[in-house]
Amino acid sequence: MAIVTFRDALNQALREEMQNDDRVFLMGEEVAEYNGAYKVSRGLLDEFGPMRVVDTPIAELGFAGIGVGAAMVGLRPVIEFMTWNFALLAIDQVVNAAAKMLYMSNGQFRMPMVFRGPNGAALQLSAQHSQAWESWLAHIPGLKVVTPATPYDAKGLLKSAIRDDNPVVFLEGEMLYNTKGEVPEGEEILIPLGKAERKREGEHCSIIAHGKTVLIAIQVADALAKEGIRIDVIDLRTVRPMDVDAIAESVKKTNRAVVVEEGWEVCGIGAQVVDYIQRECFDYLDAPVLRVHQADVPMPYARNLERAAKPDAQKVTAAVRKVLYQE
Amino acid sequence: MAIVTFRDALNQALREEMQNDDRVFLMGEEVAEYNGAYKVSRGLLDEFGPMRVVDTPIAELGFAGIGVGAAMVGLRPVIEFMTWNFALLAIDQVVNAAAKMLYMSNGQFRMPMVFRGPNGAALQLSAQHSQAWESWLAHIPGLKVVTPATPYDAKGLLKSAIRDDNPVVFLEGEMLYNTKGEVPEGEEILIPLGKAERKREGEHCSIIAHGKTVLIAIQVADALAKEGIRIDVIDLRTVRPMDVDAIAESVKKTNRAVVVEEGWEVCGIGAQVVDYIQRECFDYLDAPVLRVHQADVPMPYARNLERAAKPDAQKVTAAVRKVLYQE
Amino acid sequence: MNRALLRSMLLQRRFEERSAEAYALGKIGGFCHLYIGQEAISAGALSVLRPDDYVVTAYRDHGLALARGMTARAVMAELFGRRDGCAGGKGGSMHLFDSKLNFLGGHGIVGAHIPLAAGVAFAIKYRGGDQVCLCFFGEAAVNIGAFHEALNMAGLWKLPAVFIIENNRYGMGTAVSRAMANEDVTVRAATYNIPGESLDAQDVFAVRDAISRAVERARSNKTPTLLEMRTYRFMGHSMSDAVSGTYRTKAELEEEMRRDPIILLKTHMTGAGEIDDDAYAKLDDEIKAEVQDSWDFADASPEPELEELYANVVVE
Amino acid sequence: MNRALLRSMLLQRRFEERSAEAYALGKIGGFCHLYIGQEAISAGALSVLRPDDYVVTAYRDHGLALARGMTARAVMAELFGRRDGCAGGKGGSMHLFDSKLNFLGGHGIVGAHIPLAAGVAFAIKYRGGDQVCLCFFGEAAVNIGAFHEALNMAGLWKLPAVFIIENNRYGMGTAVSRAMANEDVTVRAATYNIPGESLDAQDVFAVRDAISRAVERARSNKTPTLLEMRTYRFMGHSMSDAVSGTYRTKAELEEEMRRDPIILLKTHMTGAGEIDDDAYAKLDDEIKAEVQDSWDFADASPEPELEELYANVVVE
Ligand SMILES: Cc1ncc(C[n+]2csc(CCOP(=O)(O)OP(=O)(O)O)c2C)c(N)n1
Ligand SMILES: Cc1ncc(C[n+]2csc(CCOP(=O)(O)OP(=O)(O)O)c2C)c(N)n1
Ligand SMILES: [Mg+2]
Ligand SMILES: [Mg+2]
Repeated sequence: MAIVTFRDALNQALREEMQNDDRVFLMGEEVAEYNGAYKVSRGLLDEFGPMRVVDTPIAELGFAGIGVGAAMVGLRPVIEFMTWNFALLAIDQVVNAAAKMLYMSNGQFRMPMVFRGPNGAALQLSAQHSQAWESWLAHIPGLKVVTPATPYDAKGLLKSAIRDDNPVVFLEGEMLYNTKGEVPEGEEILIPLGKAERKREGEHCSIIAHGKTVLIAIQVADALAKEGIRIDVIDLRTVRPMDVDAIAESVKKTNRAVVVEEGWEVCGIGAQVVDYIQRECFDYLDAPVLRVHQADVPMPYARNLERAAKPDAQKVTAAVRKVLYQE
Repeated sequence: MAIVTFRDALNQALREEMQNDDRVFLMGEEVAEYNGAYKVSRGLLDEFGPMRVVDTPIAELGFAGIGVGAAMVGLRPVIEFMTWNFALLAIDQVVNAAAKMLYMSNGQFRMPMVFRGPNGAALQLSAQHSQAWESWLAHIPGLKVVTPATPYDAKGLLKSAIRDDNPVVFLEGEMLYNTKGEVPEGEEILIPLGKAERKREGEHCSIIAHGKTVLIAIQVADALAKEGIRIDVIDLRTVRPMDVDAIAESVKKTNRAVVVEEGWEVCGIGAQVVDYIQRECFDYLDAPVLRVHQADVPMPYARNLERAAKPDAQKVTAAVRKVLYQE
Repeated sequence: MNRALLRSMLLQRRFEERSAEAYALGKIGGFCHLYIGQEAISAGALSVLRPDDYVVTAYRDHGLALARGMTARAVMAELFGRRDGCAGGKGGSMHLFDSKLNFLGGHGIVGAHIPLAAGVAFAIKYRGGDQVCLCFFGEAAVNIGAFHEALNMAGLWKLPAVFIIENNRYGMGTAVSRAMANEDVTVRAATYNIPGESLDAQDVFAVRDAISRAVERARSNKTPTLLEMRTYRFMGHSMSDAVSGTYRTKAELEEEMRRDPIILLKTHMTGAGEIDDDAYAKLDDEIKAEVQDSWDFADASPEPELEELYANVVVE
Repeated sequence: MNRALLRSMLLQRRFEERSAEAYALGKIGGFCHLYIGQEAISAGALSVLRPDDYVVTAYRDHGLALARGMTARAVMAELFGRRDGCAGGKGGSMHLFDSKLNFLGGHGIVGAHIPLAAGVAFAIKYRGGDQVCLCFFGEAAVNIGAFHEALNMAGLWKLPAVFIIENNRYGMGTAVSRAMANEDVTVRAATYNIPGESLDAQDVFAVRDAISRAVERARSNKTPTLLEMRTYRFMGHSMSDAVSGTYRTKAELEEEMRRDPIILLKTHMTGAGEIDDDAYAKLDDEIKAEVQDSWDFADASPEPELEELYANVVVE
């Protein structure tokens, strides 16, 4: 099996879907001649030309809206935000136009489009460039919100997102682009949106994670396995709609859960997962569900402060021990 | 005691603070010559003149940023969004500039400013004009987020917000403007931000609410009291920082809770309240905490659909009965 | 042709008058922005279009929807929030849609639909078509970022769109001069390197002419255009706004109402012998009956089923 | 005076060269945008200001911070993420701040600080002061909505701000002509009804002159100005971007580097007998020592205390 990076898996997904369907186009800052700020679109301009791989001015609100307009009349835009930090400027188009058009028009205008780009903190990019927006986006009816953790999932989910007739928000962990994993060649990979996947099996505690933090969860599970603590790692993959059944099934088995996310605490994804768990598994829980998330502060620049602000294996391990009443 | 409307209570707060401190000014669309789209600023132009009560073009991003700039050099802007729906266009300034400036500058630049305006659904304003943004805003470190329910609280909290040295988001339920309540005259009302208030006392179940939904909670509590069901109504008043102690104290007494909000379910304020409760009161809970919120759909226009979409006394009562295992 | 223009304008006028009445009776709720006074723009502009062209506008959309060919029934039922409305009662006054007529809304956030129009025009060019997209918005929308970003890309990429400023001199209660550093639309067109023109839009022929030129440029050269249509709204901004008194004087209103676009057209047609008072009265009666019919139809149309609440949130 | 300009420009140059080195060594992290090639703008413009004037810029802020009088030590320590940095290590390269020098950042979202400058100018006018606010941004920021909204309000309300486009011909890898429908800045100034001027900003005297005129207009008439400073960046967009090869040719780069603003000034001064090679070398050595000192200082400065993580989120 081929080992490819997360970046190249996304590139494959884009290429294949653009080959399959000439209504699909990619638009955003530096996606064409520069091959993408993070090189996700490498080679696409050469293959598909400037009408289908379109460099824009710095105008997030404008080009997101151009995507919405093009989708209204049947194209299938993939709008790249250079990072989701800048997408705040375009969020009105995502929320008030894309997410609501189908409903307001009573089904007349579909929004077969994807908004994608890197999300979450990288390294030392400071407060304005280190934000994870999944809880905001998951809040909005009309959207689907996808957060892949592995190259395989990235490819299979992006292809499904492009084929979906709804506006899909696709969040790519900026730190994941260089990670590698198996992605079979010559095989159509399509992963349904809205389905979680168990990434490790265990019965002592569930860790529920998505995106980049799945890698932390796996790391913790593998380390604790050596102590005989077996963790069920549930990778949500899609945070809207969320696979409540998969969460409930896991927690009913393990009776304990830790929820991990990159974003801030208040009204985060973890809060919603906790809400589902206490409603679905109230009589099964042996301990309060704990959460691990970014410190409740804007991201600082200094290396040591940034490290202290981010969720990591140590913090997740501590939370697991706590729900196991081990500390 | 004087009975005044929520609108006039806000107007009093603005007037008093503008009289107290000439660094305070009000800026927004139609705030001056038109006396405010919702007449909150009635009479202020006449009293304070066009430099302190400033009509803007339709340019939410721009005038929010003007507020930030003015705050950086020591003025105390009150920025009115005609409604918070339009504030999505300015959210980058709220989140990336106002909320982070103090932190990024390591304390050098304070943001003594208020972003205020009507929030949440009114009547039949459809999908783009009927949104409640408190969970988004509560997510952001660096902000304070205030959601008054009564004229008294509106006045006391807005005065405190204007005096606060942090960027305060002040959310006024659009349906509350005409509601009336007691507001003593000739007395300085200052309510600390971050403190909840018990609006009804009871020991059978807690209802935790904020903003407009506090009125529903009170209505339900008063109706159920006739059946001998006594409800503890906790009005959060400020959703960031949230008064976790008040919530925990109430739930430890009642052992049951319902959380009500105007906004959508996923990652809503209620999810965060649930998270706090299950962490703080795990051994006290006799039933899962239930939530009442807007239906998970964009707001429809038709009267019957809109009614069905909104939280109301009937839905809250049903949730209370459910946590009491009465249905 | 002129009769068709007159009919369209009169239908819009009578429809809006009855909308105001229905609003007062509580049959229409929420925000309701009437088009009275601006009918020469919708009638003139859309008379130039082909069925496969596109139209997108803001919340002040009743007149344009009718001019594009939506039935009074479908629009009135939508305003009443009923099942037979053009959006099943889900959109309401500000969000009229008809995919069959390429009528793309009805949008409530000022300026936000301007990029949408650029996107539609992008799609036309992408597919190699020769349609155009007409985009209508108020003069106050010119001050918002979305206008600037969309116009720049339209100019840069040569997109077949016509951007139409309906300058009725006020954005809610704010006169143009209190909101815009420079009111000259030709400078603004130059900013984006596209043709621009300003015209008296109470004259339906002037509207037709300007739109014809712009549409032709878009079809054949993929050149966008920015047009300023100088008009006036005869009613308040929305139903809750007084017609005059606060931000504009009664005298100004009366002065402007003397240039009622319908009267201007009627006068012209009378002069040309195309219509007389009897024929006009007959047409008006016909139209009034049509509007009454739409009212009856809307009133009889049931509310949406409650299950509709959860329908069309996403495509399953 | 000319010596002070030369000193400022040379300090910025040497500082940035060492920043690049420190970045390669991993002492600086994250994004780091160097100012090399554009130093005549910062030096010329800020030489005109009074201490009570204000300066605000984007992420490419090292040169302006130094030109405004921040010490190399405070800036370098910030880049190193250390306790003695101008923002205690919390801001980093893109977010330099100094309240005592009225240096208002260092902002990372393209265009977002342009309204801030209008707000500062609003505050000046509010208080009846005669200060000005200088706002610097790249030419690519002109295409974003924030620019449009802020300039309109600045023009409308006559705010004492000078908006300075540092046109280095590329926004990341995008040449101006691929992003802007009309590159002519004078048209853009006219759009907002304010004076506008375009100039060769590799010539520090031209910068000084234009800024002097603009500042004078702002101080005495509260008139904003839009200036285009034609310049070139000699390095990549940020440390991860190649200096040339993808979006611009080596030949173009070399051509532009022949108009190095420091060499131009030195040549002028040499011609005027204000400096000779020895004096220049001596100045350069002095500056190199100063930058070395800032490096040593930054290197020795401790990391922030861990409790700092939770400090200054809100004012208690
Ligand atoms: C972004 C945004 N800000 C504010 C509003 C509230 N609002 C609705 S219409 C309007 C005035 C618009 O004036 P103009 O663009 O001239 O159009 P007109 O109503 O005159 O047709 C305002 C301020 C809004 N809908 N969207
Ligand atoms: C709103 C926004 N979009 C995109 C980016 C990413 N970005 C950072 S700098 C830059 C190019 C800006 O070019 P220009 O304004 O010309 O300034 P220069 O870097 O040339 O000094 C881009 C696209 C950003 N920071 N903010
Ligand atoms: Mg108008
Ligand atoms: Mg540039």
